[in-house]
Amino acid sequence: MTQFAAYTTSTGEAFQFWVLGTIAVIGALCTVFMKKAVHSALCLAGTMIVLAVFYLANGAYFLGIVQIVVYTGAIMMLFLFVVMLVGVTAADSLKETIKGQRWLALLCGLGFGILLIAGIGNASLKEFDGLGQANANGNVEGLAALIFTKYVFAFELTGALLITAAVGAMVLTHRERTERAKTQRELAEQRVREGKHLPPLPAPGVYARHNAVDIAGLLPDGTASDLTVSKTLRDRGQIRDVSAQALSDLKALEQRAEDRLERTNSGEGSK
Amino acid sequence: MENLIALLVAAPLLGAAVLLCGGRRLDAVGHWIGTVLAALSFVFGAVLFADMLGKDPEHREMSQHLFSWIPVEGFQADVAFQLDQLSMTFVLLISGVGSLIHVYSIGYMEHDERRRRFFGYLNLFLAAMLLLVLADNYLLLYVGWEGVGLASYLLIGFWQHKPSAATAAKKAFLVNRVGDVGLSIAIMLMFTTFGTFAFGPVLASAGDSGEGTLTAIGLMLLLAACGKSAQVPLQSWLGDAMEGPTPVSALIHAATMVTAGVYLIVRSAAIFNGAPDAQLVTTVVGAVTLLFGAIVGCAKDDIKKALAGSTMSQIGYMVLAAGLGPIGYVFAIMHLVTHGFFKAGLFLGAGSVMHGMNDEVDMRKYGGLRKYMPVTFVTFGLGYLAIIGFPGLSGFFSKDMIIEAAFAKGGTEGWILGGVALLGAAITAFYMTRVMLMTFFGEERWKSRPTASPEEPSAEPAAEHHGAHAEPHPHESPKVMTIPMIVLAVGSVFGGAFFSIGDRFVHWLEPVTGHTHGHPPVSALTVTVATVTVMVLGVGLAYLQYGRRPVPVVAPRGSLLTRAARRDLLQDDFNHVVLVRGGEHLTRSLVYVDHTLVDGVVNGTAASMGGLSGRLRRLQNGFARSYAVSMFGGAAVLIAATLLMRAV
Amino acid sequence: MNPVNYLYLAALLFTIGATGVLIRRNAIVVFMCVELMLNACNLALVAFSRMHGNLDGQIIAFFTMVVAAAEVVVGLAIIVSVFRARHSASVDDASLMKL
Amino acid sequence: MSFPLLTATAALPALGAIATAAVPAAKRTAAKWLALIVSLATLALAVTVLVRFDPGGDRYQLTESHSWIADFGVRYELGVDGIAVALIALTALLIPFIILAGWHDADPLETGNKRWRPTQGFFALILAVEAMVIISFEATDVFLFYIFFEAMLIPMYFLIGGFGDRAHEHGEETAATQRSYAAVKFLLYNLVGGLIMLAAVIGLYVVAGNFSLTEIAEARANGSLDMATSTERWLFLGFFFAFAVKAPLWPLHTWLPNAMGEATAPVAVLITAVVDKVGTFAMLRFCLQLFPEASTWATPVVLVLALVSIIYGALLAVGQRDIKRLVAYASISHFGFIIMGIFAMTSQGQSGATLYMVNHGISTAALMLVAGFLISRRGSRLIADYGGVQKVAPVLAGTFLIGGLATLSLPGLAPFVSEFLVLVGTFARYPVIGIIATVGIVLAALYVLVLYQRTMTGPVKAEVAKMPDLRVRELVVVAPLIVLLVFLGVYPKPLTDIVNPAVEQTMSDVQKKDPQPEVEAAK
Repeated sequence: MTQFAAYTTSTGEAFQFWVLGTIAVIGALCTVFMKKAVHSALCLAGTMIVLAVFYLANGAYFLGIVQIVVYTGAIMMLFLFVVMLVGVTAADSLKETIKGQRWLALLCGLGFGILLIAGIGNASLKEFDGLGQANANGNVEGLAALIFTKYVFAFELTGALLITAAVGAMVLTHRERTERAKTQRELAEQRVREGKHLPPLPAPGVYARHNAVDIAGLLPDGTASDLTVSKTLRDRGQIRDVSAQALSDLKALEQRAEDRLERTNSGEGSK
Repeated sequence: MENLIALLVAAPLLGAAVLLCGGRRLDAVGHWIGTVLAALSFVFGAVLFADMLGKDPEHREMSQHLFSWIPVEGFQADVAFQLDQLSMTFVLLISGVGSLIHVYSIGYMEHDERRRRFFGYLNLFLAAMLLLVLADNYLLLYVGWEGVGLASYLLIGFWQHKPSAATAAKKAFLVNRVGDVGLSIAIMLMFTTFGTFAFGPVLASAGDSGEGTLTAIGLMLLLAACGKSAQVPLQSWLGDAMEGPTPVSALIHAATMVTAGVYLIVRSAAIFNGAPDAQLVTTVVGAVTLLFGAIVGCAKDDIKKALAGSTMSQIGYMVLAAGLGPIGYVFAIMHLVTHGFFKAGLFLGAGSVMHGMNDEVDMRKYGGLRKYMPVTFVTFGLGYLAIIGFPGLSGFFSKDMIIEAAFAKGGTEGWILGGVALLGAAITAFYMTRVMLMTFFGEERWKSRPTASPEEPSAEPAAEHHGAHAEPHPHESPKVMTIPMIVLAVGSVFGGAFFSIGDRFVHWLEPVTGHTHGHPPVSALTVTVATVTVMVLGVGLAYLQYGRRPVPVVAPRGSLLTRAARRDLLQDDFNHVVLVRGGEHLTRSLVYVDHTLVDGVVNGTAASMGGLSGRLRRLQNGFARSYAVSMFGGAAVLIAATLLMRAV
Repeated sequence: MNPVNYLYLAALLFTIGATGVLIRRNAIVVFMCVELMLNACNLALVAFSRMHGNLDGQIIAFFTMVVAAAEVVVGLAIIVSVFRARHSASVDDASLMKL
Repeated sequence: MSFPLLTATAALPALGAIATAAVPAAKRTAAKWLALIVSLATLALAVTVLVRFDPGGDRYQLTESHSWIADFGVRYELGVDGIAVALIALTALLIPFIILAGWHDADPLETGNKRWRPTQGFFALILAVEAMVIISFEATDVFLFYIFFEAMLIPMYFLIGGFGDRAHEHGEETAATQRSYAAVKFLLYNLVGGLIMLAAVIGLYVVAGNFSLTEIAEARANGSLDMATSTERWLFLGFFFAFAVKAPLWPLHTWLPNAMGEATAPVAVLITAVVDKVGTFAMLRFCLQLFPEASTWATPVVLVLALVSIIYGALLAVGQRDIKRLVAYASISHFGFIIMGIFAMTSQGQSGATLYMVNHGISTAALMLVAGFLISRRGSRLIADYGGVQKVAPVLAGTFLIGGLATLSLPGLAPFVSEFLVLVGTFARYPVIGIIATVGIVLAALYVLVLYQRTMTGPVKAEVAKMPDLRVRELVVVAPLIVLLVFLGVYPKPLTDIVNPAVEQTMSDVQKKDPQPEVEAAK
């Protein structure tokens, strides 16, 4: 097996490579070209899982597992979490704003890729030792032996790095309150002073067909009032503009109700 | 006794320093301080002269070493004086005539509020001029040389508020500077040739050097002499220099400073003796100037400018004589001395006339003044007779000797030079008679002057005191002015005879300059007769033109030559067109070049860098993605480079 | 099949990821693309490890993962705080650095 | 260890600068007096250096040497030869006059702002420049020299850009624009020169292994340090370029007229009489000593450039309409003479060049400071705005004339001695160049006399009719300078005695002998 691995692999692995490799590439492309961040994240997760399989196939059992647990499990979930925070439904426009950026990017990518592949092709990588010997005592044990001897210093450093990163993330996202919080009374006074909307904000979905948070309530004249939607959604531009639809829905509802009433009436009448 | 030499220079220098730094509180006595110190210098000179006469003629040279001036490796310049017979002659002439003119100026400048300063400048001039003739090396001579130039500049431009005076002063200095360049190059040549520029060693070893070097030095010295002595082609400043007060014209631009060129040539006799080509050029310059000055003198109506032309012409004689070599040196100096007497006298006389005539300088507005100014008339007349070479008077002896020596040069040159000198004598007689007749004889044209007298641009400022518009009342000048004139007249009458009888002057100077007796192709008597004949011819011609006929108040148009001569034979026009205009264009275009080209290259570089970075700045659009593209592209290029390196 | 193909795949994924970084404006997606690039590298490292028959490549890949994790944590924190301040996750909006 | 006299001479004005800058805003006059006293004390120290210096002694005297950046062989090494002593004395001499002449140049226009202290800044900057210039003259370590050579740009930049003439013929706004243009131009030119020099300094270190002038020069002389010909030439060019910008040599000169035109007269004097001298001094000290072969190699080109500077500067001076720019172009012409004298490679030329540096400093100071007094009275730098000043202010006109006459090197005044030595020295080796250079003499007379004629003579213009004559303070500034001009013109021996041995050593560095006269004159 070891000898064999020196220049080729089993047919099974080849089959697996071609199938999963294609999936990985497709996943990667989808990551790049999907409009919604959440789709991108899911595609990326797919690619990562494929890669985990490849790790396993390459004898890196520990990494394969870690890839799934840490990457796909933790990091990608973190991504998804942030995506949710930022707005899951917001779709990016893929229209380019910087002049020439896309073409330059594609050109560079193409050139880079070709050069990279040419470089690999150029390199004399005929030797293929295989990991049989290295993994003889088990992959994890082998890694551990290396990590805690040869790479112990780097390992310690990564530990420090992780802690620092954790602290950093906390510092970055944590907002220190610099002034005393305003009391209810002060807020009320401020509202009076500014002459703005004095009563409490209306609840969303008032007079609407449903009371979803992202749907503006309707004023008595039938127009939507943005005030009814929470500020975060407003800022994100995620207000679902329902006034027209709601009205038509309302009309349809009335129509239906009338129809039924008529039917009932006629029914009654026919009866 | 040697220690007195420095005092010769020191006395007037002290006067200059005291008068110029002393300020207003010396105004009342300034002129006396100046005069006394000038006279003191003359007294020192006289004492030294008496001492010198008492010595053996071969050992009369005295020297005084003051201090080492510029000691640099291989280059020693000392402040040291040398007083020999040649210097002595000059010392007496300068301090003597200088003192007389100081006295005269007391009267002449009486009404000028800046009289103290005037005397300070005069003293400065005396100091510089004495330094010039007493220096024992060329570099110190150069100091005196430029010093007199400065004094001349200050005095010509004394009435600075007149733009014409300021311009004339500047012109004089500049033209002199051109000559000075010649002197400095000559000194440099001496330094590289002989390793020194002290008179003694240079002149003693002049013979050891090649003729080419000597010719070069000689020509450069001649250039210097041309500048200082107003010889063609650097003569243009002298006429304008008449803007200065008349005593200045008498002292500096007639008697002393302008003859410094002759001194230089005679002093450098050893060099010229070894350079026949330079001598030839010198004689040609002298001859040309002689005629040039004479012709200009005939056409000028301004009495001072006419006399200036005459000065130029007479110095031409001297330069001609100096160029003749050992046969002429002594006569050059002799004519220089006699010329110093009679020309100074003539100028002082002219000043006296102007003093009595509300500073009018146009001879056409004079006439018949002999009745009003008898003393001036007589002294001026004696000077006149001396300059035209009336037999027995000083000019007769000295000029005759020069003409003789010119003939004695031999060959065709001798004939040409002698002929030119003779012709010059005739013209001299003509223009001087013209001056004489127009000024002192004939009808009194100043009376017929229209009341609204044209304000001459060159009218001297003392006119303000007299009232320029009033009809002049000619009157004799005060004693303080006439006495110097009388003294000078005596000198111009008897000087020549005193020097010539028994060849006194020749014997006096011979140890310094050397002397060879020339043998003219015709007898000396023939030359003398010829000289007197042409003189009489000139006088007669002038009498016919100006004595017999009334002189028009407004100058007639005149012939082409007259008109050209009025404009200094168009030399100024040439200068103006070629040098002044050309220079203006050159400097203006250079200013443009400096601004646009030299500066432009730099500014252009800066601007293109600015433009380039302005364009590059657009790459810095602030979009991280753009930067990322360039990073990525850079990475691609790096890979490409690595691959290429591997491939190669 | 020659295992070098893994390297080609890694190169391809890396290039795709890099292009994505350049093209996408949404910071989160850009970040994902960076992750993709890192993963491509890891794949290459693992393949190298196999080629050379030692585990050093895997160690490096492991460290890469750690660093990637730290980076994601900090990066996402930055994105969140930028989003809070500017109400946008577009990298183009943070172009204040230009003159 | 003896008292570090050289360090003290440089440190005193530096400390004075700090102290002056720290004077409170309200005590403006105290700052002026402080600066003046410090500069006078520095002068006293400089005179001590002059006295302690023994012309017949070692080449470098009063030396101090301390390790500074040991890793790179940079040492704090000071030492003076005759040339440096003369220039230190010149610097220390001129600064009190500059301070006194600029007494009111930096008075604030309105005194409302309590923290506004331009006066303190002005005088502190002048003292700072003095300190840096003095230490540049003293440094015998190339790196040390380089640092101060460059650092003096900073105070100069502020002096040029920050303080202009109070009145300006084009109004305050234009003046400010032109001033900052001039300051930036000054800075950029000199920085470019300095950067190129920095490369050469590093190159020298790479070749020689240390920065010590004495060590390198010695090693060069006894052959233990061998430089490839091309290396030496490149290094020479690097050094020379910086010095030629500073000097300034045509065609690198255009910053000077701007800087001198826009700065106040005392600062202009500081530029041309003091700071620029570092350039010519450094040519003599560094270029010739460190790179003798390359200096000989470059001589023809340098001489031609110097010649062009002489003629070109003089011609442009003739064409100027602005008094200060005229003086600036005249200075360019004079710097041409200095550089010509240095590269003529004769004793006379180099002695003359050194004397020229001193004399030019004094004569330009005299002319420029009087010009500054004149300008401050009328509020215009244009020649055409003046006329007939002589009648109104005779003392001013007289001193102006003497300054001008010194500029045209009239015999009897100091510059003549040096100019003639330079000409003779050049002529001895390069007759044609020497002869062409004499044209510069005529042109000098032209620009000086034209300037004098247009400003001082002629009818009195209405604007100058009320012009006061020189005040006592101004007279105190000008009179000593004039006395010095006359004294050094008549008796330059004290100066030549100091300078000559140093010049002889430089001559032996470049292994040149004076040309011998054709004929051994009979003594």
